[in-house]
Amino acid sequence: MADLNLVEAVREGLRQELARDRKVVVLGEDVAKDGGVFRSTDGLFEQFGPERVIDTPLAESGIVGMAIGMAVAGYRPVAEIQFSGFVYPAYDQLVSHASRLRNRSRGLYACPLVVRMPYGGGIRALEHHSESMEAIFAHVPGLKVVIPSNPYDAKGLLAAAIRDPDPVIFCEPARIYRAVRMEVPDEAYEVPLGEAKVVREGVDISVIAWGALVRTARQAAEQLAQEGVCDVEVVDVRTLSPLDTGTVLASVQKTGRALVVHEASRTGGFGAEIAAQIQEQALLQLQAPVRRVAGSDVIPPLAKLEDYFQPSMNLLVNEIRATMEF
Amino acid sequence: MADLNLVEAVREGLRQELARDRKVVVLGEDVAKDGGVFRSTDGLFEQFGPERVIDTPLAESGIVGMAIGMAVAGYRPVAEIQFSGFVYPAYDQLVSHASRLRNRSRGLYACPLVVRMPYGGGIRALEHHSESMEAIFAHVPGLKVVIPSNPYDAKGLLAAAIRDPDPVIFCEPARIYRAVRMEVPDEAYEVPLGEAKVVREGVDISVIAWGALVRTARQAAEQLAQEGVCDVEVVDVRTLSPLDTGTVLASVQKTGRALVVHEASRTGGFGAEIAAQIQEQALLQLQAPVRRVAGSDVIPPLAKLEDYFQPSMNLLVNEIRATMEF
Amino acid sequence: MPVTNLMTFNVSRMEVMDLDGNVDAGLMPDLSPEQVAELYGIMVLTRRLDERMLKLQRQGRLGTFARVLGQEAAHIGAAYAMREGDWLVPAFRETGSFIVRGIPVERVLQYWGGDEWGQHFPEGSRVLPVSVPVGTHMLHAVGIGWAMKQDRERVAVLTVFGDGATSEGDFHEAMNFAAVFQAPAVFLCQNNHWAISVPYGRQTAAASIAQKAIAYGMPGIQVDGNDVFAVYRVVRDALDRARNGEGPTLVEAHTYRMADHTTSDDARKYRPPEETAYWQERDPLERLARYMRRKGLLDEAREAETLARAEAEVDRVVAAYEAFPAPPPDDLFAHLYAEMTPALRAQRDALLAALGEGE
Amino acid sequence: MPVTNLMTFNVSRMEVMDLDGNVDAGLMPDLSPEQVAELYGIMVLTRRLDERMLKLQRQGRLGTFARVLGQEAAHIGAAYAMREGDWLVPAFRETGSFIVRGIPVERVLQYWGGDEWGQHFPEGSRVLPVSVPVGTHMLHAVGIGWAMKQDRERVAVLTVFGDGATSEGDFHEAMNFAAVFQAPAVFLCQNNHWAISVPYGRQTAAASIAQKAIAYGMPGIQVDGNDVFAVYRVVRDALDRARNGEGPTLVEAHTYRMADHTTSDDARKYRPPEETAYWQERDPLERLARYMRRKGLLDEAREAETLARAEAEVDRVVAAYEAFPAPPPDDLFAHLYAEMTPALRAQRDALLAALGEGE
Ligand SMILES: Cc1ncc(C[n+]2csc(CCOP(=O)(O)OP(=O)(O)O)c2C)c(N)n1
Ligand SMILES: Cc1ncc(C[n+]2csc(CCOP(=O)(O)OP(=O)(O)O)c2C)c(N)n1
Ligand SMILES: [Mg+2]
Ligand SMILES: [Mg+2]
Repeated sequence: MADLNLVEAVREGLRQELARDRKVVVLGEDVAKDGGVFRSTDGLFEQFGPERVIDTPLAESGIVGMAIGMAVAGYRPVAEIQFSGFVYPAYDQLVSHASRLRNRSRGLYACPLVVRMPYGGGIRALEHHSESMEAIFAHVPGLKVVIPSNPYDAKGLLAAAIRDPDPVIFCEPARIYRAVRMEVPDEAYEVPLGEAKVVREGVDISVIAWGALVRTARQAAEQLAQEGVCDVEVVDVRTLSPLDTGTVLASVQKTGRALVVHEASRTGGFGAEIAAQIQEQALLQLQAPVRRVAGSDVIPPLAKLEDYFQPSMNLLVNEIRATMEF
Repeated sequence: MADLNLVEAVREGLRQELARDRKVVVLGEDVAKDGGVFRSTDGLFEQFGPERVIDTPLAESGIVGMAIGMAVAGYRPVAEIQFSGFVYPAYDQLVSHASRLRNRSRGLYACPLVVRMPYGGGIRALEHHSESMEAIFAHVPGLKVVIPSNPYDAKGLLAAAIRDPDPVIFCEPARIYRAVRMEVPDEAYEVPLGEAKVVREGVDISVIAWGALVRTARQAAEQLAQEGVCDVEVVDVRTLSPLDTGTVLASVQKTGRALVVHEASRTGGFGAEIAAQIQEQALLQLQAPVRRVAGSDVIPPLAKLEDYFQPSMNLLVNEIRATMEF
Repeated sequence: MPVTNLMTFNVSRMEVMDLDGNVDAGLMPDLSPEQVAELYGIMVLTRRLDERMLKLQRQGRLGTFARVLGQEAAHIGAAYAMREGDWLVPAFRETGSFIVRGIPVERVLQYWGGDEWGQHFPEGSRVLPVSVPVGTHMLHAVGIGWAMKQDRERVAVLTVFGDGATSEGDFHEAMNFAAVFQAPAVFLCQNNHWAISVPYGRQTAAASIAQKAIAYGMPGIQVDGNDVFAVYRVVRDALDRARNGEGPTLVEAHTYRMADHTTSDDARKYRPPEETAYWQERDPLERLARYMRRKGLLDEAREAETLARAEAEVDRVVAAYEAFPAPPPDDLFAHLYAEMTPALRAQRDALLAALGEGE
Repeated sequence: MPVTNLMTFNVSRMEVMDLDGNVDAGLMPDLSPEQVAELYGIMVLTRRLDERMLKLQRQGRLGTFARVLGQEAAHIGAAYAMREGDWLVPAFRETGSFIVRGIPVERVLQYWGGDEWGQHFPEGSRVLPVSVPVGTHMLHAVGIGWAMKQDRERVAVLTVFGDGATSEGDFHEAMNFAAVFQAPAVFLCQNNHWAISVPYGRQTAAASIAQKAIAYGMPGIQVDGNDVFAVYRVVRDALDRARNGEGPTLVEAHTYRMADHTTSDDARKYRPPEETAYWQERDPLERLARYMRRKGLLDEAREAETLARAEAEVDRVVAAYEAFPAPPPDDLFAHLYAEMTPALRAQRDALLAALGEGE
């Protein structure tokens, strides 16, 4: 066991997969000597050399498009996009090719590719460095979308993503890259894709979250417990696509109330999908509407306004109260 | 009044806007001499010349990026993307710039741009020619998203979109380009953005639809009326962003039941947003879950399987029955 | 100090065979009479197939497709230069290349007939499916090339695309990545002078596609794309260099789209007939036939025989195509992921149930 | 017939001033002593500002920003060549260009301090905001250029970007569109030899950025980017040509990023110190000072005075920056659309209510 933060867990995950399978390669902007702008690939270039840890020219479509070719030819590329706000140029390659090669060739070719990216706000960054656009990937048939909320899951989900035979978008919440440390097993392990997890049991209301906001949800739950308001169950979605509807529904059927939380802007965010599914399948058990606590429908702001943008613990507490009082 | 189909209505809308304002220009692949692959710009090149109706090189990011510059400099570019499946290369320009220039410059610059594209399936086309990805635009703060369902609205919404001071994604359902003719006023007029419309009044259930499926919804409503099953209200959303929540909610509050219909794949489709909003704001009036009738979570298939992909009138009828019987 | 010349670049063009079928002996590639006859046979078959497919399309028995009329030398000559183990990463106007690479021709029809199974090529064929989004697939060739190099396989990748494709950003990124990583890839542009209705001169202000290689520090060469020997020669040399670790090459095959863009298009709307007439004289098949006649490799009997063999093959192919069963509805769901997700399973079951009810 | 040379291209480089400040009289642009002094003043101010901003950043009084140390001649000389009515379409490493174009310097700090109001430039300044997504903004310059031409305004557009930016597909599309539409645009690449940790040689296999113009049928030229006269001269000529309807130009300014990539970066991790030493000798500011001393335009007193003026201005700017009020929370919602949507109004009201409660 080692005490790791999320960025170190990602790095360990990458290191072990690189060591395990020579077909695994890491590529992207500044991933080699520089070790990535968040240091998530630090030391890998020195250990595995320039054929396995590859600095590319500055072109995101190029990175993903080349990785698709590598994947078709039997490799397991792990492409890094430096910030999720720069993935859009690669969106076409992901939607038009990575997600489709298997279907297009009726199984002859596959695209076992991982696209990692720091994601979300909270780091007082420049414009375009704080984006939460998971919804635009979760809507694409043929892609998988994974967002870990802690170091243990990050390492295990990353291993599972790399070993998965299909393309996976792997969003790493930059806000909690270094925020928490956790005991993480030294050996390689998988946290299976497609499984949500109840990270705090409760009986009164289900808060459904992913990424950095799982931590916020747990904090809100603790506060409300201490105040004796209610006993919150927190579900960490972990994989948005394919979504583990079963775990989410089981929780809501138990508690009768649900709140979905995300940092992405509200309209058309993935919270809508979860809310829609809950009411579709558990309407009669619902004692209150499924509310969403989400980023506003605005451009993620620069530092001075950042705190007004993201769902805060206080807001979450208030919204849980409101749902309880409905 | 003239009897026009949708593609002719679009063309008339473009013609009148080009004539009204010299700052309006049309650009895209094959829009000039060829008049567009669906003939929606036919004759405009001959009438307005090569400075107003502009064939571009084959590059969608280039088309939109250049149009952004034109818009910043005071023009009203109407860019055509040949099929919505080819808009992804331009997604970055739309998300990172078109939607943001006003916010980024705190109102100094604006981006009055329209991006038109044939959209959706039903035309037995090649791969990538049948996409319904409105959700990836409706989730982007700073963009507007419009999808007409008939010739009258198409012309009026297009005029409103061109005159709008902000960027508008304008999706034209290719399936009904020539399917229906309708009396359309000769003169220019606007159908305001951001207003949904009840296109069939009913008391038992609200079917919420847009684009080609509005027609399917009306047909289903007529059939169910004839069979004496129920009296369906059909709401044509028309503008997905900004969404006219008021009209949708008023309808559902009246009927107590709702069904959202779209061709885009179900998971993360814009139907989720509408379903989520309905239950958030009208839970107590709901007599049944808000079901979604949507495309499957698959790649839009080639011709041989196309009919299995799209929500059919029969499926809609069955789902309305199921909701009524809940 | 002042203004110095940093660098000088030359762009050259190769032609081997003139309009009358005379060849330059020094440049003529080393092809046996059997190989020349085989090339000719494939070109004839491709053209016959193209014509028959048009008929089928007009009769509603085939979907929209992209004709290859006039471009046979370019994409067949190039594919013919490939070796075993090489990869082909096509666009959508390379029917003849598919034939050369051993793809069952009925599959090609199956695909254009609207059935994804038409792209389930034989295992090991190393041919990627048709790529409809213009300009996007060349990046895949770079990644595959990288992988082959990493695997120490002495093979190369041929990727084919049009003049319009060179305007897309992905073309640029592919060329740049290929050069930076010295990928064993050959970029073959079938410059057929049109991208639907947009003529070459509106696509780029560059006098040639070949010169675009200079931007990447990559060799670029133009070749008479209606001269099958020149195309074969240039592409073969480029593939050899790629295999030998000497990096990528851009080849511009100067050719012409004799037909409409696709069967949905009508080129009369935008294209001057004189142009087509000019290129008619440069017909690649006729030119090869002239060479063969000169060399005694073709006489009336052999010509008729080749044609008859092609017709018979086309008949067989069409019959095989029309005998393919329609794909089952649950095919929609089966190939998204290696393992079907719960949501897809539910959606499939709902569809099958609805279809069952409908019966 | 055989292999013919289609075309020959030359790529040249311009230098006007050597390391000691001697200039080539034939190439030296026509700048008055006052103009030279002004240029020098702006370069000194820019450098002082850069240093002070670094300090502020280290003290937590400013956010992450991109330093311009060593690149003053390139982006100041270029902006200085612009005329009234010309547009500037910058990337994010052009602080000096902003100063030249009259953007209030405190705005620049306000922006890097995390306030969008820093990009609300004075009406009519014709300067676009900083563009963070690398390589994307040059297309906007093409569109603006097209619009200026259409409006029959005799102005030009200068767009600035880095060597890394040339790898993005949008660079390619912008260059191609500019050449096809003969947009009055000048593409200035500040080739500072690094894109964060990626050196020029890994960014492209091309020996120069200038030669990339050949791909588009556009003139391209390399210039010593640490020679302010050469940059001024080349960009001025290119802008003149653009204004005169002679189309776009690619200018590669060969320069060097003397500092870390941004204040979040540590270049020691990846960069050999020798390289920095080499470029230190080529410092653009020192070089200009040498010229001025030679010409009697600069002595110790004037140097001290220039420095003092710059310091005073920086003090003023920092004070003005720190006096800016924080933007109000509802600013988040106010600038998405010309008219706020109902959803945004509701979200704003909810936020303001929650903040009110919090008080
Ligand atoms: C990204 C993209 N944009 C637009 C289209 C529509 N389209 C199909 S083929 C074509 C022209 C292609 O021209 P070129 O690359 O020269 O190939 P050719 O058709 O001449 O073989 C266009 C615009 C597409 N398939 N993909
Ligand atoms: C599309 C995109 N990808 C990645 C980044 C992250 N990033 C910021 S600057 C930079 C390097 C830019 O290099 P260059 O264009 O040479 O400009 P320089 O920083 O040297 O001035 C990178 C990778 C970005 N801002 N945008
Ligand atoms: Mg072409
Ligand atoms: Mg640089």
